Amino acid sequence: MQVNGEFQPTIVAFCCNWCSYAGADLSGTNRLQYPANVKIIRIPCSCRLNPLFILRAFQRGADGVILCGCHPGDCHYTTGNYYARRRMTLLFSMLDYLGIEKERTRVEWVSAAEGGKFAATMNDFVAAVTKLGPNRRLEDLRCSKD
Amino acid sequence: MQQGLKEKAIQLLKDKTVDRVVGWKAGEFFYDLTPAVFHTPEEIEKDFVFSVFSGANLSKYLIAESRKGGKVAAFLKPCDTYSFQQLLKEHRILRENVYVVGVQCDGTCDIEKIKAAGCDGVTAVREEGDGLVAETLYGEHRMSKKDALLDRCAVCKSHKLVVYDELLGEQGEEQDAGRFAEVEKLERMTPEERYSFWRGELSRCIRCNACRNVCPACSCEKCIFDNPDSGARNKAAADSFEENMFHIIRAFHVASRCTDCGECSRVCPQHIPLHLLNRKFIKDIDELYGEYQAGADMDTKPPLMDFTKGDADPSVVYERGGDKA
Amino acid sequence: MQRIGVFVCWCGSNIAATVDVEKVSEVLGHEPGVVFSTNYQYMCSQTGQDMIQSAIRDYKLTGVVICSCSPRMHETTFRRACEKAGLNPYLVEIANIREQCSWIHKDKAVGTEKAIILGRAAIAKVQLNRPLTAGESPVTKRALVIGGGIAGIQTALDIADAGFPVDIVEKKPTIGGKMTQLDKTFPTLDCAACILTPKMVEAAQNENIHIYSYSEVEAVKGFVGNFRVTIRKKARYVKEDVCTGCGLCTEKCPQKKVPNEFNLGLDTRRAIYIPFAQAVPKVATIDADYCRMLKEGKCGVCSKVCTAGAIDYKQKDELIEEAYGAIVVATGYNPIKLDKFDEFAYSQSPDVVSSLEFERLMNAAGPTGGVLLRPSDHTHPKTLVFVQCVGSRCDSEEKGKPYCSKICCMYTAKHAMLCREKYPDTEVYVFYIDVRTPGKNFDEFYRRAVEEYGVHYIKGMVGKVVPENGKLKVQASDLLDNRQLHIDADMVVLAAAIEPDESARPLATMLTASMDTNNFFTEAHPKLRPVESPTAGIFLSGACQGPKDIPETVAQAGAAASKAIGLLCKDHLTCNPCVAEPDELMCNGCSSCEKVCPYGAITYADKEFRGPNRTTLIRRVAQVNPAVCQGCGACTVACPSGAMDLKGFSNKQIMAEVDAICR
Amino acid sequence: MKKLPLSKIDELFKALSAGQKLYIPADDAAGQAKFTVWQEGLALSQKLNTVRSAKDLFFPQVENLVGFKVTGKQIELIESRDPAEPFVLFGVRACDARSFDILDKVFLAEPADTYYKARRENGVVVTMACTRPAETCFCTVFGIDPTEPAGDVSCWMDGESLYWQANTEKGEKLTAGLSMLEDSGEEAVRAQQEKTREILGKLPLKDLNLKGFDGEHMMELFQSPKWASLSESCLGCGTCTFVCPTCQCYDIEEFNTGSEVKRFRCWDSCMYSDFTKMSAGQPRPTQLERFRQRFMHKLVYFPTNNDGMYGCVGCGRCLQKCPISMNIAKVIKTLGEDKK
Repeated sequence: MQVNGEFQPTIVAFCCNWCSYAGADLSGTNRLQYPANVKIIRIPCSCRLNPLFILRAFQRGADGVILCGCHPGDCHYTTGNYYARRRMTLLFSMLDYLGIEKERTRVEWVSAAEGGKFAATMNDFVAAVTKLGPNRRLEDLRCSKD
Repeated sequence: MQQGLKEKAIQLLKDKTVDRVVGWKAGEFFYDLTPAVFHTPEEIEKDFVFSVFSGANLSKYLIAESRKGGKVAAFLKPCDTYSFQQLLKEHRILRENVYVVGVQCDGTCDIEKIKAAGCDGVTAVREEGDGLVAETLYGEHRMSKKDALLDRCAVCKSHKLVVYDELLGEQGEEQDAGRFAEVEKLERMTPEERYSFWRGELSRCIRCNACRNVCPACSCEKCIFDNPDSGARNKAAADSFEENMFHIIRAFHVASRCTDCGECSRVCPQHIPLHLLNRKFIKDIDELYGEYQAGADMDTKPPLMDFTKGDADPSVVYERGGDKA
Repeated sequence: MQRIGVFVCWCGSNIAATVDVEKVSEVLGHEPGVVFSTNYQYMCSQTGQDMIQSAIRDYKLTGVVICSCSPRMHETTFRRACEKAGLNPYLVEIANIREQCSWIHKDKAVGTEKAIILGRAAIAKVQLNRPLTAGESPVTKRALVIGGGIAGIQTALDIADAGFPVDIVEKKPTIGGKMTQLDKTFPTLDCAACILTPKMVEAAQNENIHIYSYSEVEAVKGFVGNFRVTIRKKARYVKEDVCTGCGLCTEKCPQKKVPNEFNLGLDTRRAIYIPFAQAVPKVATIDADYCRMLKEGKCGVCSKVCTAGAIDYKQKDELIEEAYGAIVVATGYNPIKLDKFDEFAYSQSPDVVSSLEFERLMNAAGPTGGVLLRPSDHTHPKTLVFVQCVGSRCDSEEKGKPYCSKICCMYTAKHAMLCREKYPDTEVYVFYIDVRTPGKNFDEFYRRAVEEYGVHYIKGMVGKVVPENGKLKVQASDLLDNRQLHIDADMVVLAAAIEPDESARPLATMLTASMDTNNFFTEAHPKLRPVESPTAGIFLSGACQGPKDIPETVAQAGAAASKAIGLLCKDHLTCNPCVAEPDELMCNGCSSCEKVCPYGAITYADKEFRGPNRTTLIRRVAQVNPAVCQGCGACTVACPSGAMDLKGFSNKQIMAEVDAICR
Repeated sequence: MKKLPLSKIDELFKALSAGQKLYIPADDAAGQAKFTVWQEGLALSQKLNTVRSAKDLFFPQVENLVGFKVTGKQIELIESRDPAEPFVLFGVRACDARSFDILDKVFLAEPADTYYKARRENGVVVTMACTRPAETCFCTVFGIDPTEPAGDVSCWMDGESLYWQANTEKGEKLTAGLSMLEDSGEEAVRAQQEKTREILGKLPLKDLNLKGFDGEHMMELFQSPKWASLSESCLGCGTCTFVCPTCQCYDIEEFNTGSEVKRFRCWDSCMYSDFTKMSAGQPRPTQLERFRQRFMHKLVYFPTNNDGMYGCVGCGRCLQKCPISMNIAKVIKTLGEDKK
């Protein structure tokens, strides 16, 4: 999306309900700033994230997609993030293989106590995606806004 | 070889071991064999063919055939047995209704390669020594069998028959013909090069679904791409995104279940090297989670349905990912 | 047609200061499907809730979106409010415009725009929400405790005291476990038997407790509140209810050469035996591997001498099926086998013993009647060497264990102390890597061993033990003084690492309870749910979850009991309605979902479906047990055909949110 | 008849692409022929025919029909059909040329399909005679002469020259602007046709017998038990349909971009399990019925409704591309056996 001439990436952040979503809340409670480009979608566990959702986001105009879940070993459902870890590793590797900028996708483990880490992660991710510019390689021209 | 198979098929029908036989049926030409179900010794005598053009992997037909009542015999080549066993593992085939005859194979041929080699109007091919002689409307044409092999057979992964009730010919060994070379070549490219390579390939896709419908791993009751409720349904690639989407998700859905049988590339009318997508997943899995061959056994967990606490973090992609140029 | 109401909360100035709430409610009011939109100072207040409730009635709302603080804060509040007004609580969605918007943005324009987008996402989702009702499943008010050691006994007693029937399954002929073999207990040095045996008797006499001794769990079906367990009662060839435990048979049995496992093979017993005097139940058991009657069909002495007529050579294993609401695992531990540690000459010299064997040698009820004698020549050992961490904190996997066995430091201090106390003329050396003494009065205890009892603690490992004409030549290094030591010892005692009982792994599979790589049961949460298994209704007691000493074990046993009691108190379990739901028409029955389910909530059934042209066909399809499913969603992604979906977080709902955010 | 030395063919292409798009068969990355927009340096393919037929140019796989925008509670219509521009389609074989007649019967019959009509009117078809037919060719069975292709302009090519023959007004108009063409006799062409016809005489499928594929045998064919074995190994993919020059079934779908709903049409295949699926279910529940539908349509229903014109042109694409090598030739032979 272009806002007065300068590129504003659209970022979708999938957060697991138990750790990362709470971490996001905490960074709010602590008034830790991160760009409004980031919009959070709450999912029960990182293992709920279907690769379809990531592609869907890119199709609909997202420039970056990030998944946040409990630290490995701390999953509320004990094993969810282990599966998510393998799935995302392989998916990201495949996107890279197809020549899609690998910096557009990321996974971070953020606990409910890591409000600071959540904000820092988002700041960093938004900066990285802004540097890349708009998503062209995985966009659907029918949905493009410019 | 062919005679042996015929005799076996006839014997199995005669002694009532089976009621039906799944094999390859003669076509209009020497090369256009069709998978078929034979019911009588007469049909076998008349139409059963096993040749270098018996490329079709028959295992997927057994999903339906094994449920039709009675017992069915199937002739499976080494690579087909992997698909068969993977389907057993997924409870898609009723094992007790299938009699598997394992047949050894030294590679099947690609008629389109033969034609591309200048044999247009080809009417017959005979093996002479290690070469092939093609008779065409415009005269004879020689070529080495190697150049006629299907891509997948040129880098055959295994001559081992992993499951069978009876074996015709020798049991074989797993092979290492460097089937990942092409993947590595792509990995060495820059992202830009890879992007334009895949755009070029995938933009030829006509979404005929041949790759999906022939794939033994794609045996879903209903594919999400056909299902209006999946949110992913699309009948034709209305946008380059949908070309990418279909092939990424298809590869992901079969990842760690795909045995690398190569049927997808064999049947693609547009010659898109789809197996390079599946092989990328296989290569990553081998490198990140330990060597794994789908269909090689009945009990190991597919890597995508398994984990270890020490698995690599997705960020590993940033270091090890392509762009090694 | 959807009729959605949108309620934007100011949260005083928390939201209103950086988000133009007027504008947000105005813009969202124009979203398709929205029929009512408003904003108010405190939506969570009674007035706010009344506002929502009357809107639900007046506008016949089919869905409610509340733009407010985090759902983690007030989702329940608003769901309850809507339920009171007759709207299904799961038709409510929260747009988090405080924690994730107003509090992290300064610019009002930016905040307002984002709030609108978050609101749209919530509206897009609620369009697809379905009313959900939490299911209920009844609870069988009976508990099963697997393992009859101190952990199992304590758990059973606590549950029984709360008034619930509880069964103990113990694979040995008697309950009591490892503790029965111990001599004294640290740090108080009171005798193990004296504190344990009363508990064993108590368990036996408690009418709420039933003990299945010499029995094992054969199969486990069902789920939390409704387990069905098959127990194999092994044939002991003695009628339990008839045997008086007089012990006459155990004296008359001609087969004397049976190694006595209770004394770890340091002496022998008969083929028919009672493990020890205070065994519970005090009933004889015939060891079928040694009984001549059972093997060769001749002998029969025991039945002749048994006045009660309790002997029954024809007895068979018996399978009992029982229903339970909760299961407590208390399978305990064993010292590892020491055959891989030949540098310590364990297999070469009988005078090299494990700590547990040493317990027996010191025990008044032990093979030597509590007099410390060398197993080889029954002489008093003068020099004893204790080696710590044998197989613990070990980097070679095939040899030992990576973890600290935790109890060795303390019982070795105890052993050393007891030697010096009983036999002041002995020299006692302890070789250690570290001495770990966290725990009440533990370090004091250890210091007494050093300061009052003059035990020689040497930091360093023993390299080699060589039996040489009656002595044990111990080569060791003293890391502090950095010198090599050569000690001629009479006895060497090895503090063997402890490992979970070998029955744990197959049991975990039956229970679909998860285990770590060392075969210890894993807890639902390492910090917050330490006595529950991730599998609902399975609780963990004692060393099966990790190395523990007696007080810790008893504490955890109590905790596990109270968790089980909490469960058994309920008549019904209400299940989280946001669970996985398979579409049988789409399901391939491929088991992908089952493989990733951490709870064993997915099973398969062969179902008949209508095929083409009036045919019917049988297909294997997944079934989710809503009482067991916790709603993580792992299965929904593993499922290639998309047949498995998650209620409340369905594929369509999440994609709708994505679309709304990206549009 | 006019001619042009092959050395000058780029000149011709340049001229043809002036003020309009020129499509010629060129080899793609996989070495197969595809109709491609000509630009400097693009070489004419030597392949006998393209994988995707020429129908794509008049009836593309995906085509926007119209759009809708919803603002608040208002709906507005958005004209989104692609602008019809003139183009030249060069190198069409006789079989594909015939396919246009078949498609016309479907799309130009009243009420005419304006999207197709616009493309037909804007397209000039330049055909190319065959000289090296493949073993899979059987256009002659349908009375097509590959050495005498129809079209607005017919061309022949030998080692040195391209021969050019305008047949229609459109063709004349196109020819008028081509100064590089010089007049020529027909000898070379006739000679070449003779040679090609010899080959045609040797084609393995030249004697496919269509006797009895007509309305009066409809039920008999429809009820033939042979469909079961013919269709048993069909994968239900759309390959035959999508490479076929005469298949014309399409579906109309909508795509919601979030800000606009785009209505488009895309090819559909009667081989697909969901083809013409209705709320009541699938009218052709198994692959047998779907498979039968496709061939009954081409060989019986279509000719019955279009005074004997078959819905197949014998291009042989389905013979080459079917993953399991089942095809119309096998169907004709198997069902035909009963007729002889």
